[in-house]
Amino acid sequence: MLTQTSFQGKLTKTQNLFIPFLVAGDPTPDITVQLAQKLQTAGADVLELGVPYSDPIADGPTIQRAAKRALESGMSLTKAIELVPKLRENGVDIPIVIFTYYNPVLQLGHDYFFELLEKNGVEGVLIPDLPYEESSEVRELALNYDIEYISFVAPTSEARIQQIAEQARGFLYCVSTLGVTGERHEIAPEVLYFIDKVKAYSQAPVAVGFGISTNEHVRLIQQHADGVIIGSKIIRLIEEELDSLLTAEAREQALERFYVQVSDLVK
Amino acid sequence: MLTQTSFQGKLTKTQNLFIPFLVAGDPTPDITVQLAQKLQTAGADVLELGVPYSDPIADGPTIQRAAKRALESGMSLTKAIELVPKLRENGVDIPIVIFTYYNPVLQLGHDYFFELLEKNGVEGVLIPDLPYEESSEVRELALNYDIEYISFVAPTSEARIQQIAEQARGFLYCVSTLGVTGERHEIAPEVLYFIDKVKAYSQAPVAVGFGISTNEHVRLIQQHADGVIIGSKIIRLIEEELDSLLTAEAREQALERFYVQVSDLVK
Amino acid sequence: MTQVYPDAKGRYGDFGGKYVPETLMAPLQELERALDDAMDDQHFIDELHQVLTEYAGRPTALTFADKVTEQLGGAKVYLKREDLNHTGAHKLNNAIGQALLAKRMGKKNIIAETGAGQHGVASATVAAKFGLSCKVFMGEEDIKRQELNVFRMKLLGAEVVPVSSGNGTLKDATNEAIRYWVANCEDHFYLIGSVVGPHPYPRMVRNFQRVVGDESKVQFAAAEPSLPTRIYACVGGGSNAIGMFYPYLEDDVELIGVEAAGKGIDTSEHAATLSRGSRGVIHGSLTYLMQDENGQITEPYSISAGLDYPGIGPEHAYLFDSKRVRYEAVTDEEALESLKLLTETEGIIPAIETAHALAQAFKEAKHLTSDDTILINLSGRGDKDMATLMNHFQEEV
Amino acid sequence: MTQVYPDAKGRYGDFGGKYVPETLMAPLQELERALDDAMDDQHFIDELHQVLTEYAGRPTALTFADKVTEQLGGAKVYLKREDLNHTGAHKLNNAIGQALLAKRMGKKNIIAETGAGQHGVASATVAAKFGLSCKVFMGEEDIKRQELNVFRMKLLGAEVVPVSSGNGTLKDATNEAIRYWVANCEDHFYLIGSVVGPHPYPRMVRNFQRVVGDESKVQFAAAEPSLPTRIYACVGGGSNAIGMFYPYLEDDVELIGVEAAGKGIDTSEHAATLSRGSRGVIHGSLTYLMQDENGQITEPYSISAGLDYPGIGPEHAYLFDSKRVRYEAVTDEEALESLKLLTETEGIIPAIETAHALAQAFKEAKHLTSDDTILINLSGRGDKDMATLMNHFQEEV
Ligand SMILES: Cc1ncc(COP(=O)(O)O)c(C=O)c1O
Ligand SMILES: Cc1ncc(COP(=O)(O)O)c(C=O)c1O
Repeated sequence: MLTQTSFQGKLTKTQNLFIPFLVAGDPTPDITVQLAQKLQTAGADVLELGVPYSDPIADGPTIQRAAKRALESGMSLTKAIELVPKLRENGVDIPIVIFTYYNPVLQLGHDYFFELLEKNGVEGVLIPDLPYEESSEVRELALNYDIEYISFVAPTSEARIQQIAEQARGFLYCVSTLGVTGERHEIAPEVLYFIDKVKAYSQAPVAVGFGISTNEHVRLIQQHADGVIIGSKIIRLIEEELDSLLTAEAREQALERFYVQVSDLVK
Repeated sequence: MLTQTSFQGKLTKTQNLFIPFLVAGDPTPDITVQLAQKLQTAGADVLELGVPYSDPIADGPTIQRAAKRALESGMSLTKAIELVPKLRENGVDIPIVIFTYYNPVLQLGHDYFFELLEKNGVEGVLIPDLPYEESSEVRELALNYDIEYISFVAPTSEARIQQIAEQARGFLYCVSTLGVTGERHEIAPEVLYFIDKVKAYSQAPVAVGFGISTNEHVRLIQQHADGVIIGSKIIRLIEEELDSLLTAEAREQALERFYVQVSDLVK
Repeated sequence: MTQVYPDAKGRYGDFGGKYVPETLMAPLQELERALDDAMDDQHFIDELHQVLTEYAGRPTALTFADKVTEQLGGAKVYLKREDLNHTGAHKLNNAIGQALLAKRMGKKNIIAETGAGQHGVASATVAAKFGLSCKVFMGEEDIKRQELNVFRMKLLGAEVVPVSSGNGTLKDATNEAIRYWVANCEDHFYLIGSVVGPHPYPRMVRNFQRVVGDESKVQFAAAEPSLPTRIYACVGGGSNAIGMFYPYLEDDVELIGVEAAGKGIDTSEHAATLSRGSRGVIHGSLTYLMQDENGQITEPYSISAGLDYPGIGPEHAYLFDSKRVRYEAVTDEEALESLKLLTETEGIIPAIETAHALAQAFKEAKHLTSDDTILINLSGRGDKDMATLMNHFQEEV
Repeated sequence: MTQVYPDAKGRYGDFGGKYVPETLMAPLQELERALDDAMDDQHFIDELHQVLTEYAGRPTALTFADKVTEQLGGAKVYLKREDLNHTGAHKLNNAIGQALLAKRMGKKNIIAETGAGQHGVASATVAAKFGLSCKVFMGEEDIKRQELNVFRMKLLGAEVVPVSSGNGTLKDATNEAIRYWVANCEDHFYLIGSVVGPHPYPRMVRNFQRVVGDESKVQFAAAEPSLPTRIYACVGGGSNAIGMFYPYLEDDVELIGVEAAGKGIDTSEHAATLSRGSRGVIHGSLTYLMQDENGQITEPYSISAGLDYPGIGPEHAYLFDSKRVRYEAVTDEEALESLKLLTETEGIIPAIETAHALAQAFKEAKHLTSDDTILINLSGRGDKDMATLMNHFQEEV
C-alpha cells in the first residue's frame, strides 16, 4: 500500500529496493565516484553516502576501517556533500542520502548543513545517533528543504515503532538485528516477524539493513521488506580490491570485479 | 682506692689495664690463639674473647665483619669457650672474659653455660644485651662459680650508675660514648667527666671501651680510668693483615707487625 | 535549582539528551524507569546506604590539613577523603549504585569502559561482590600503560576486552562499550564511570556520587561555623566534582572545577574541555568537547589518565555556561608539584587527577585569609600513579 | 587477665623484658614514663582519637562477607577492614600513636625499621603529618624487592637507609635501627612497627592497636546477637593479631593466630615462629624465635614480606604457652588461594599477609554451622603485593 513517491520524486519504485552504502573518500574521493557508478549499474536505487567519523558508535569494524581510510584521504562532512555534484557529473543520478553522525552536522550548524545539502543536490539524510526524540528540529528543516530525513526502527523500539513508522519519510531504515553494522551469518525468524510488524505501520518503503551479506539474505528479506541496505558487505568487497583500486593500471579491472560481485549479491 | 683483687686472684693490677678484644675464630681458631699470644706479649692484662653472633646489636660494622668471618669459620659459643684451654696450652695465662650475646647463652642453659666456663677455666663473662635488671640470675650463678660477671655503665645510665657500679665485679665496663662499638676520632670532655663520676662509685677497676683507637686516646683515658678496652681498632689491625694471616708463609711476619702496632697503641 | 534539571528529556539547559542509535532508546527508557523506581524505594536506598557504609567504608573522613594550611598561610584547608573509599577513589560510590540497580533489574552482566583502569577496577569489584559477570573495555594503548590495573581487574574475575579502534584509548574504549551494549542490551547493563553518556546516566551517576558532597556538608558543619568559602574538585568526566558540588549548588559557596591543562592550554596537548573545547555530541550527550573544525573528536592529553577525556558531563557544560561553577585548568607540572607538597606536608599521596584540584586550591588559598575555609575533594589515592611518579620524581627524591 | 601483664619488668609470664645494651635502658625508661603519662592524659587520648578519626579514617568498616559465607556454607564470615585505613593497613594506628608520643616527648626525629616497606610508609606518613624527620632502615635485598615502597617513603620525605649487614632483610634492618638508636637516643624516637622489641614497646604497640579489636566489638554487637565464635588474624610480629585479640582475651571467644608456613613447616623455608621455633632473645625481648642449635638466629621465609620475621611479640609467646590463643600455620599456596577466593567473591584484594588468616579461617568456617560467626582481621590491602601476585597468577587469570 505504499503510495508515497519520495526523494523529490526521484524514487518511483517502492519495492525490491537496493540501497548500497559507500564511505565517501574510501579509499579516495575519485574511487568513491567510480564505485558509485558501478553500484548504479548493478541496480542501486538509492546511494547511501557515508561521512567518515572519528567516533562511529553505530558501526562495526568493517565500516570503522573504511572511515579511517577515508579520514586519512582528507574527507569531511562538507567534502562528502560536495562530492555529490561530482557523482552527478559522472552519471550517478539515483537519489543520494548522506549518512553522517550528528556532531559534524552540529559543527556546521543545522541551517548551513541543509543549505549545503540543497545546493549540492542531496536528496536525503540519515543520522544514526539522532533518534526520533532528538530530531524534531532537523526533521522540520528537512521538510522545509524537501530533503528526506530517514528514520530508524530497531527490534527494541517496541511502542515507538508505530510513532516512528507513521512519520517515516524517504524510506524507513529497519535495523534488522541488535548490534552495530557488520555482516551476519543467519537471519533469525524474529527478524522477519519484526519486519512484518514495521511494514504494517510504515507509510514509507521499509528497507532493512545491518548484516545483509549474501544473495540468500537479499532474497529472503525482499520477500518481507521493500528493500535492502547493504553496507559492510560492500565495504568488504572494496577491501578485497583495495590494492588494485589504488593502482591506476589495475583499477578498471578491479571495478569490474566489484560490479560482478555486487550484481551477484542482488541478482 | 681499688683494693679488690679479682678474676680468681689473677688480676692483681688495678690500674693502667689494657684489655684487648678478639673475636674467637676470626679469621680461624688457630690464628685467634696466635693473636692472643701477641696481645699478651704486648701487655694485655685481660683478654676479652668475643663470640660471634648473627645479630650483634651492640656492635658496629668492624666487629660485625669479624663476627661474620668467625661464623664462617664454624665458631659457636661452645667452641669459643673450648678455645680457652688451647689458649692456656699456648701460654696465654692472663684472665679471659667471654663476651657473648645472651641468646646463645640461653640456648645452652645458664647452668650448663657456667659449668662450661668453669671446666674450661674462663675467668669472666660479659653479656652486652643483658642489662642489670635482667641479669640477677646470671650474676648469682657467676658468684657461685667464682666467675666475674662484668657490668656496663653508659652515659645514659644516670641514676643507675651508682647501683651498677657498687655491685661491679672484675672490672666495670664503661661505655665511653653513645653508640655501638667502633673507632672514634675524638674523645669529648663529657666522656672524661662521666668516667670520673663512674670511678667515684665503683669498687672494681673502671675500664673504658667503645671508640678507643689511638695512643693519644689511651693515654688520656688512662689518666681518668683504670683501664682501656680496645676492640674495633684491634680488629682493624687484624683486617689489615688478613691475607697474610691466612697464608702460612706470611703469617709469622703479619703477627709480628700486628704486635708492633698494638704495642705502639698502648705504649 | 536542584529541581530544575535535567528536564524530562535529560536536558541541563541546552546540554545532555540522548544522542544514541535507535536500538538504545528502549534500554535507556527501561533504565530510567528502573532508576526512578529504585530511588523511590526505601528498601533500595537502605541497601545502597548499607553497602556504602559496611562495604565501602563510608562516610570517608573530612581531614583538616593543618600543615598545608600553615605552609600556605591563607585559608584553612579541608580535604574530603575519597582516597579512603574502598578501591581508593570516589569511583566506587557510583559503581555500587549502578551494580545494585543492575541486580534489581535482573541483569546478570555488566559492561564498563575504562581508561586508567580505576573505573574498571571499581566495576570489577562490584561485579565480584554482587555476583555479576563483567566485561571491561579498555584501549590497547591503555592496557599497555596500565598493566597493574589490568591484572587487578582480571584477578577480580573480570574480562578485559582490548580495543584497537581509534587510538586505543578511553574514548575508543567507550565507543566500543556502547557498540557492545547496542548488540547486547537485552541482558547487559552498561555501567558508565562518570557523569557522561546519554540521559539518564549523567543524572544517575551524579545521584550516586552526591553522597560525597552530602557527607562533607554534615562533617564540615561539625568542624566550622559556616560553609566553606570555596570548594575545589578536579574534572575529567566530572563525577567527583558534581558529586561534591551538587549539594552546595544553592548555597553561597564558590565552586571551582579544575581541568587538565596538560602541557598548557595554548599547546595542542591538553584536556581542558571547557576552557578550550566547543559544543558537540560525544558518547550520547550534547556537551563541550575537544574537536577539530570538521567536528571530528580529537585526542586529549594529560599526564593523568583519569582526566584524559575529550568530553565532559553535560551538567558541567551547563554550570559553566551559567557561571555557577568556575572552571580552571592546571598543567601537568603544577599538578605534580602540588602532589609533592601534599605528600610531604600531610602524608597523603593523592591521585594525579586529584592533584589538579589541589594545585588550583593551593594557588588561591594563599590569597585568602584565615577566616576563609576551603574544601578540596581528595578524589583518590596515588598508589595507581606510582610508576608515573617514579618516572617524574626519581632524580629529585 | 588484662591487668596481669606485662608486669613492671615488662614480662608476659616468662616472656618480654628488656634485653638491650645498657645505653638503651635509660631511653626505655624515659619512654615508659612518657607513655604512662600520655595514656593518663585525656588531652593526649583525645588527640589520638581525633587523628585516628579525622586523618586515618577510623573506625574502619565491619563487612559481612555474604558471598564468601555462601560459598563456604558454614559459619557467617565478618571482616574487620583495616585495608580501608589510611595507607592501607593496620600499621598506621601504631605509627600515629608513637608519632604523637614522640612529639609530646619533644623528639624531632624518628627512626623505623621496615621489611616490605609497610611500616616504613606508615612511619614516613606520620613523620610528614607531624613534621618530624624520618630515617627508615631497610635491608638492601628488601630495597631491591620493594622498589615502589622505597619510592613512596622518599616521596613522603623520609630517608631510606640501606642496610647491608646480615642478609640485608628485616631482621638486619631492625638490628641497624637499634644500633642507630643506641648512638642517637637522646634526640631520636625509635618507632617500632610491631609488638616486638624491648619493654615497653610490645605493650605500647598493643595499646595503640587495640582500637581494632575495640571497634570490632562494638560493630559486631550491632550486627550479631552474640560475640564471634572465632576470631582470626595473621601473625608476623603480631601487632594486628594482638590489636584484634586483646579486647577479647577475657571473653568466651576462640582466638586463632596464623603464621606463615612458607613452603611448609617441615621444610627449612617458613616463618612459623611458634609452630617451629624455640625460646630465645631477639631485638630486646625474650620470646619464641627461629634459631639454629647454637642460638644463631636463622633467616625465615614467607612469600609475604610482612610475616617474614624470625621472632614474634612476647605476648603471643605467652598466649601460646598458656594456650589462650591457638596458633596455626598456613603455606604460601594456601594463602594465595584464599586471596583469590576473597578477591573473586567479595571484590576485596587483601594483603598476602592477611591472606594467611583468611586461609585458616576459610578452612575452619566450612566445618562450623550457620549459627557460628567468625571475624577475620583484614589487616591490609593487596595493592603492595601486585608484583608478587602477577608473577604467581599471570598465567591463571
Ligand atoms: C582519583 C580520580 N579522580 C578523578 C577522576 C576523574 O573522573 P571524574 O571527573 O568523573 O571524577 C578519576 C578518573 O579515573 C580518578 O581516578
Ligand atoms: C597487611 C599486613 N598484615 C600483617 C602484617 C604483619 O605484621 P603484624 O604481625 O605486626 O600485624 C603486616 C606487616 O607488614 C602487614 O603489612
